[in-house]
Order: sequence, then structure tokens, then C-alpha cells
Amino acid sequence: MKDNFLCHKLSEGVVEGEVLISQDDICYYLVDPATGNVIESGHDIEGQSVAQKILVFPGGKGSSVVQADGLFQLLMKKNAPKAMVIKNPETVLVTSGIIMEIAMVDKVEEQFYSSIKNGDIVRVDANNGEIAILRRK
Amino acid sequence: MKDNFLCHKLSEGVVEGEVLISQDDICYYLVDPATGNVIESGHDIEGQSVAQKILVFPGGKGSSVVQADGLFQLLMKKNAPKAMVIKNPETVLVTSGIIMEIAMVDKVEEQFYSSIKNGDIVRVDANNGEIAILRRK
Amino acid sequence: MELTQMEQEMLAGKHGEGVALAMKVQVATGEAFGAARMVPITRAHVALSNQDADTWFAEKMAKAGAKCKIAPTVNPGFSLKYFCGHCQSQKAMTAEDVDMMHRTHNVYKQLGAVLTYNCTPYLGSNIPQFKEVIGFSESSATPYVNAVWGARSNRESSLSALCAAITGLVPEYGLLLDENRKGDILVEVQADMDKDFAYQMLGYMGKKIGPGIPVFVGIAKRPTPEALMNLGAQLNTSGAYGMYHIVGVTPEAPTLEAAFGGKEPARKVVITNQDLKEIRDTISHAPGRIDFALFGCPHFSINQIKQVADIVQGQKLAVDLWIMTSANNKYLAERMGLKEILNAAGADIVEETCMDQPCWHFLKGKVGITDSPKLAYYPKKRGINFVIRDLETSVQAALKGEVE
Amino acid sequence: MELTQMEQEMLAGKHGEGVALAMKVQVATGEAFGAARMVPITRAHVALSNQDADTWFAEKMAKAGAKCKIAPTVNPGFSLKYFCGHCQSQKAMTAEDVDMMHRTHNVYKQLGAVLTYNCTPYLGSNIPQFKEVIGFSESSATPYVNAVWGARSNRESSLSALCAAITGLVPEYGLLLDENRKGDILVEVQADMDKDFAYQMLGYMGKKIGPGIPVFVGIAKRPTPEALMNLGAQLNTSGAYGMYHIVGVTPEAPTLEAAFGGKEPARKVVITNQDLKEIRDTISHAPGRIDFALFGCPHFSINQIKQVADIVQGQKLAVDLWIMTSANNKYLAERMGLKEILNAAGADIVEETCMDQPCWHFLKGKVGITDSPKLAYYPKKRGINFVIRDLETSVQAALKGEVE
Ligand code: F3S
Ligand code: F3S
Repeated sequence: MKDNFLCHKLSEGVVEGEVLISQDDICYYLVDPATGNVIESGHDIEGQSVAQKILVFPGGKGSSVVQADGLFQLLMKKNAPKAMVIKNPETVLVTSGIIMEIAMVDKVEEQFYSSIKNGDIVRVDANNGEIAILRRK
Repeated sequence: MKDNFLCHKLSEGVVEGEVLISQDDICYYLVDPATGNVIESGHDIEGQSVAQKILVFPGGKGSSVVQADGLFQLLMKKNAPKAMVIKNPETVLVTSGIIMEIAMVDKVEEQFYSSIKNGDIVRVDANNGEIAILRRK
Repeated sequence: MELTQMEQEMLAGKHGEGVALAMKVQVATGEAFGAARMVPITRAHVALSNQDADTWFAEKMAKAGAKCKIAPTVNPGFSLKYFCGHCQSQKAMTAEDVDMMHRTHNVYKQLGAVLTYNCTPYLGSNIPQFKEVIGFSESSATPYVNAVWGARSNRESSLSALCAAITGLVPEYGLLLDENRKGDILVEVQADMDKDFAYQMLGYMGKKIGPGIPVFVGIAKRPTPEALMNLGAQLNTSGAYGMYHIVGVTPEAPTLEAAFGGKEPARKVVITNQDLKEIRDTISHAPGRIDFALFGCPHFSINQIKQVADIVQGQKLAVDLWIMTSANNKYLAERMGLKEILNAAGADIVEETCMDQPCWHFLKGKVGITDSPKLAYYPKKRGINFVIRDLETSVQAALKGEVE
Repeated sequence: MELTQMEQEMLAGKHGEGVALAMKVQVATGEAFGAARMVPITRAHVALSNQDADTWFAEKMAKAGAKCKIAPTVNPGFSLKYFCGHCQSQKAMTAEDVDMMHRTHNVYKQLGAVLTYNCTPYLGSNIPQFKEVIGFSESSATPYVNAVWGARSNRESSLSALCAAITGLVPEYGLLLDENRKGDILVEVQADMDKDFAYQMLGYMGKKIGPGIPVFVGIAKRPTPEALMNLGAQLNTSGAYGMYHIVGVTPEAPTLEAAFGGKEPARKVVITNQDLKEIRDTISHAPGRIDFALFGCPHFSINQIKQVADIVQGQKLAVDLWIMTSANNKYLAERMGLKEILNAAGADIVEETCMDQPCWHFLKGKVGITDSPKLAYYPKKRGINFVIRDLETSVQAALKGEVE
């Protein structure tokens, strides 16, 4: 099974952490800063924490204001994700990531998505455009 | 020499009066209500009175506000023209004419312009689209 | 004209006398211009003037029970609040002048207008969408809404715009029809259009441009909203224009061909720096000492207010300086600290006031400076003369009390 | 990215640290999106939120000496004037809440913003021309300026829009390029779009519509500005959209072919009355007794204020009703006599306030009614729930104190 995947840098950074996958778009405002738990009702990772995770999800949603603020609150409480691996980059999420210095990538090789599951430990090297699976759960 | 000319009704009315010709566009705000005299400096009929005249001119100019107000002031002082014979109708002048019930026509046969001079007495029948020269000066 | 069942009923008085009167005027207008039918509008702007014709007609409508179906924005008269406290102005105004403004206010309130008292609705309070059919009066507004926003309005008078607001309809002719929106005159601009002031002068070339729809080429940089405001205002001071094109800028003129609709231009005109300078010197009063400075015809934008504040900051004006604008811009200027700067220099912001109003009679016999030919044009009648210069030069002149 | 000499100097700090920081963010963004260069903007809107991230970043900029090159309009926080006098609200706010609003005000004043405190700049204070390149944040604003006005803006965050206002530049990518403005998804609207409220629900179909640029067909009548405001606001509550087309209405969609740029739609979606009803029932709190009504997210227009006044005129509301709007609309409502009508019924107009602000904490645990899903979305977090209905039904409910 392949362990290394190419990707494209959106926001710089090199981090390791545990994978959390969401199929739904994320609005950081509906994530509790104190715990990192998603509190949006009906969201597919409702109740799970994004804190310090390598968060794999399609893209952002919600007002431009609350997206940036939500992420900032998480950051202040040290409950922001370590990195974001996304499919549909848009300016709001990407610039928030850049300004708050959170690693972010997109255009990951498709195989990556069938190779990972929640709890896997991966290393995201945005600077060099690489993701490596370090340990599977 | 031909005395009868076809034209097109803009505002209804049948009137007789003395011709006054201007080659310049007219802004009624720069006409003195008390005398009907054109006071716009450099205007080709500067100093002449439009009062009770059959005023033959190309069209209106100046802000929509002052055009209507100027005409109204003249009307109140009985110094408005009796009729307006124009070439370039536009909404401001035409609706002002309609609301203030001053006869107005356009599309006069071209020959009319070479047949008349200041002081001729003409009859404008806007309703039937006719102008007749009754008396030449 | 073919009228629908409903329109015939309106004309016949079944919806009240006011509606019937408005319809009568509009049907006569439609017939004068060969309109085939009436079409609905979704916006209107009434250039109320607080002058006899206008208030007379509005009161006639109100007495006949009319209410605006489409609430129009309205032009300024003068600010009772501002001027009734200023003794210079108060002495120059008559009781009738003050009474007139009350009458105007009351009648437009009764008719259900949006009481904006501002002559640049196209910059803020009342902006149409592309191809929206509307009834706009105010000379600087019709070219702006047609050319810049791509809406469809004839050049209504304040009276006909009020009729349109009341019936919610306009006769379909002229600029409402695509085929009448194409260019007639090719205007090649060789002059440097580097300042908003250049557009004042370009607009004032109405005599040289002649009747028809001008198509401007040679304008490299997108003009600012203020430049386009100037252009429209002056085009209708020096002539009568409801539409123009700027190739590459206005939405119906992506190309020269599109602007002319494939036709050949009926006329070609070239405008040079020399033309602009000559027209300025023709219409300007002779330079020398000035007694005051007056701006905001049309009403200044917040950016223009900021420009003036930036120039006078920390200095003292030698003469009075007034800026006319909307109440909202005055409010913003206050909050942004601009009003404080202006007031400290001896300048003031006058809200909701037109320069062609009796509140300015106290300036009779004086010489002012302004950047707007339109502002200079009408008060001549009242014995107020203006030197015309670009905004920066005008403000500098007000600091010194004279201009070269 | 290729930067000009000037841009390299900006990045290197020759124009001050603030400019350098803004450029650094913008260049990184440009590189993330494969932009080839930076391009100048002529307008900006910053969706300031009076929340930590935003004020932190603005203060960081101000401390680094930044000034806005392009003065942006700004979103509302909350009105200190309005809420600090209301004891219910005052008790629910902390000293930090009040202090935060002061900080926000001071920093944006220092940066040189136009302090409009209004979230519908695209309806009034800041309207771009066709093809004008601009930097707009605020979720309901970007689709409006792109789709309705035909301007070019990416969906900036408040932070990136502030960077753009400071440098006067944006990286050229995404919606700034013609080829990225074409439709992806054909959305066939079979629902009756007879009320502005229908556009709230249509906008909330983001999950069904999916990512990309929607092209709406089947909308017969030109939507009102309020309808389009609703559409954009809700599209960005239920998803992330910077652009859409409505065939026959928006300027870049004269035809279906033009909207898709000749491509085939990647996806087709049909929206029925049933869809709109279902989504309403999904997001609405259960009907029954309500404690208050709240409107104006995004800020109400003067027409909407008039609609509410017309309904409540001469009656007494059973529960509190607030309308959020701009200071200018409040001023107009007062002058037009609408505020008097509303106040007499027990309703009030709240200026320059966002619903997602601490001033509303006193509503915790209560159930309100509103016409806006966006208004209902965020306060859930604060334990405030909303029944969602069309405007007329909502106001009628406030008169009775309950809704079926
Ligand atoms: S309405 Fe405005 S444009 Fe001038 S003439 Fe009066 S200030
Ligand atoms: S900014 Fe406006 S759109 Fe709603 S969330 Fe706040 S009231």
C-alpha cells in the first residue's frame, strides 16, 4: 500500500498528527473553541474534536467573518487543527490559514483518500507538497 | 411659395402667433419670467422675448428641473411661448409642454425652415399636425 | 398606443383621479414619441426642485389622492435645519422661501417618497440593475443609470418621473428600446483625462459634440464614479443627453462595433487638451480675489469630502468653504473625523441642499470658486459668479483667498 | 508570481511594515491559487466582525503603521449608542464586550475606513461598476457584486479584504478571470419564486446544489434587490459561493450558452416548491409561541422597513420586534414617518448592528421568529432559536405572539 502522496501547498508548514475525516464542509464557528468539538447539528463529525488533528474535509462554508473568527478562537485555545487537507480551496479558508499560520494543502493524489482512515498518523509537509502516512491505526 | 406644412403633434393645442427663430437650444431657466427675455449670455436670441411667440428652435438643454420650472414661471407671468416648433424632441421638454398645456410639434417639413423668418404670423394646429403661414413680415 | 384593460381603467379614473391624471400625461407623452405600449418600472427618482412648477404639480397630484406605487428617491431642496440657524442666509431668505420648503417636504412625504434629498441616487440610494426599466429624472442621473449601470430610463422631467412613480409605468420609447441606445457620434478623446475635473470639461463640450448619443474612445483608465458623475452632469448643462458609451468601460460598449450597433458614426468629433482649456476659460469668471468656495453640485461623495479634508487639514481657510452632500455622507464624515478637520479649517458640510435654492441668496454679488460648471451656470441669474478650477486648485484658492 | 518593482518594494518593507505584512499574505494567497500577478483594485469592503480574529489582525496592521490606500466600507459590530442605554442588553453584556466595540471602532477609524457599519454595501454605499476589479468580503456581498453588478471579486475574508484595502492590490486568480466565471451547475427552478422569501430558501439549497457556480433558469420575473440579497446571503450560509448566474437577468448571462461559456453543465439540479418547503421545515424551530421577532440579517432595506410598518400600522405587537439596518435607513425611516408607526406598535429600528453580537445575549433561551435562515443559523450557538417564516407571516406572528 502506498504511503506517500503528492499535494499542493496552500499555506506553509510541516506537521504530524492524527487524521480526522469529514465528508461535510466545515464552518469553524460551529466548533466549540474550548474543546474543539463540532457542535453543528446534523454534521457528520458532530461531537468529534478537530483539536490538533490533521483535518481532511472538502472545504469551508459559512460567512467569511465567522470562518476566520472560529478558526482564531480554536487557535487561541490551542484546539485548532494542526493541518487542513482539503479539496475545494476558497479564499476565505485559505487566507485564514495563511494568516493564522496553519499548514494547508489541496490536490492530494486521489488514492490518498482511499488509503486513510480516522486515527492514522500522517505527516503533512505543505512546503514540499507531500503527505506521508506514518502509522495506520 | 408654399404656406402649409405638415408636422407631428407632441403636445396638443391650436394657436396663432408671431414667429421667433433660435438656432441654439433653449434652457427656459435662463429666460426672465417678468419679460420673456432670453438672458443667457452668448445665446443667439439673447435679449429677445419669447413671450407669446411661436418659438422655432432645435430643442431643450439644461437640467430637467430648471427646464420645467423656467417654463412654469413664464406661464404664470403669461410670458411663455404660445407654441414650440422643435427638431429634437426629448422627454423633459415634451412632458413639460404637455403638463403646462403648451402646443408643441416636431417633424415639420424641411421647407418650412427656409420659408419663415422672425415676425411672420403662423398658425400651429398640433392636433391636426399642420402649420400654416398666415402673414409674412 | 395600446393600453391593457388595467391601464384603460387607470386612465378612466377607476384607480383615483391622481392616477388618471398621471396616466393622461404619460399616454400623451407616449403618443408624442410613438410608443406602442406602457411597461412597468421597478424604480424611480424624482428631481424635486422645491420650485413652483414642481411643488404645484406634486400638490395637484396629492390633492387628487395620488400615492406613489414605486416609492421614488428625491432631489434636494434646502436644509431647513442647516440654514434657518444661519443668520446670513436667514436674512436673505423670505418667509415664502421657508414656507415653500415645508410645502415640498410635506407633499412628498404624503405621496410616499423616500426622502433622500440627494441628487446622486445613482451613487448610492437608488441603483438599478443591468437592463432594469426605470423612470429617472435629474440631469446627471439619467446618463449615469443608462450608460454606467446599463438600466433603461428616458430622460424624465421631475414631473414625468412623478407620474411614473404614481402609475408604476412608463411609455415604451426612446432609450427603453435597444435600437435607440446605440451610438451616433464618435468622440475621440485626445485630452489627458487624468483628473475627475477633466470630465467636467469633457461634459461641457455639448455644443461641439452635438445632439445624439456620444461614444467616447481614447479613455484608457476606468473613470472614477465621481468622474462619471461630472461627465453626466455637465453633458446635461451644455446639452441634453440621456445616454453615452465609453468603449471598454460601460457595459453596452465592450467594443466600438457594439457601441454603434454596427452603424457608421453620423459624426466624428475630436476633443483635445486645448478644447478643454478653452471651454474652461470661456465659462469661468476671471481669476483674482474670491469671496468663498462652494462644492457639491452634484452632491459630493465621501471620497471627495476626504480629498478636501486632506488638503485643508491643519490650515485656516481665508474664505468660507461649503460642501453640499447627503445627510448620510455628512454623518459618515463626522464619524470618520473628517468634519472635525474641515470645521477646524473653517469649512462646513451642508446636507440635503441644492445650490440653486434661495438659501444661497446671501452670496449675491460675490465671486466664488468651484470645480463644477453646473454649479456656476445657474446662479449667474442671481448675480453670483464663479471661477472654475479643478478641486485641488479651488481648495488651495480658498486657503489663500485668491486664484491665479 | 511575478511582482513589479513597486510590488517587490512593498513586500520588502520599503512602504512600511503594515504594507509588507499585507503583501506577504496576499502573495502567499496568490501562490496558493496559481495567480500570475497582482492587479489594482478600486474598491473594497471589509466584513469587520468586532470579534477577536478580526480586531486582532486590524490592530496588528495599525500598529505596523498601515493606512488604507483604498478606503473600504465596513460591516456592523453593534451600536454602542443603541444598546448601552437598554438595560436588558446592558446586563447581558460584559465590560469586555463594550470595550471590544470601542477597540474595533478606533482601529478602523485609524486605518482610514469608511465607517458605514452596514452589511449590504452592494445595495448602497459601495457599488462597483461592470468589470471593476475589487476586494470584497462579507458572504452576501461577493455573490452580489459578481453576479448582479458584474464586478470582479474573489470571496475575500475580512482579513484578506483588509490586506487588499491596504495594498490597493489583489492577486489575480479565481473570479477575477473571465474563464472562471462561467457556470458549472444548471439549477432548474420549478418552484414559485413569487416572494423575496422564496430566495432565502433557494439560497439555502447549497447542499443540493453542491460546489461550483450555479446557473439558475426558470426565474421568469426579475428578482428584487432584496430577493438577490437573500439569495446570496443564504447561499453562503449553506455553502460557499462567490458567483452565480440567472439567465436573462444577471449581466453575464444574457443566454444559457453565455452563462456556461459554451461548456456543458457538470451537474443538473431541479428545485421544486417541495424542496423549499422541506428545507424550511428542517431549519426552522417548531412553530408555537414566540418571544420576539428579529429582522435584518442582512440589514433591511428601506422598502423592507416600509413593508413591516405597513403591516403593523395602528396595531400593537404582542412581542418585541427589532429591525436591524443602516444608520441612513433609520434616518430615512424617521423622516418618512415609518419609525413613528413602528414605535407606536412596539417595534424598534436598531442601527449598525449585526445579529451575531453580544448585545443580543439577553435573548438567550428564547424563541424568536425571522425571515432569514442566516439570522437563525449562528445564534443557535448562544441558545437562541428561531422559527423561520416569510416576512409577512413573521410580522403577523409578532402581532399575535405565536405562529402556526
Ligand atoms: S440638485 Fe444637485 S446637481 Fe446641482 S443643481 Fe442642485 S446641487
Ligand atoms: S453582518 Fe449582517 S448579514 Fe447578518 S450576520 Fe451580521 S447582520
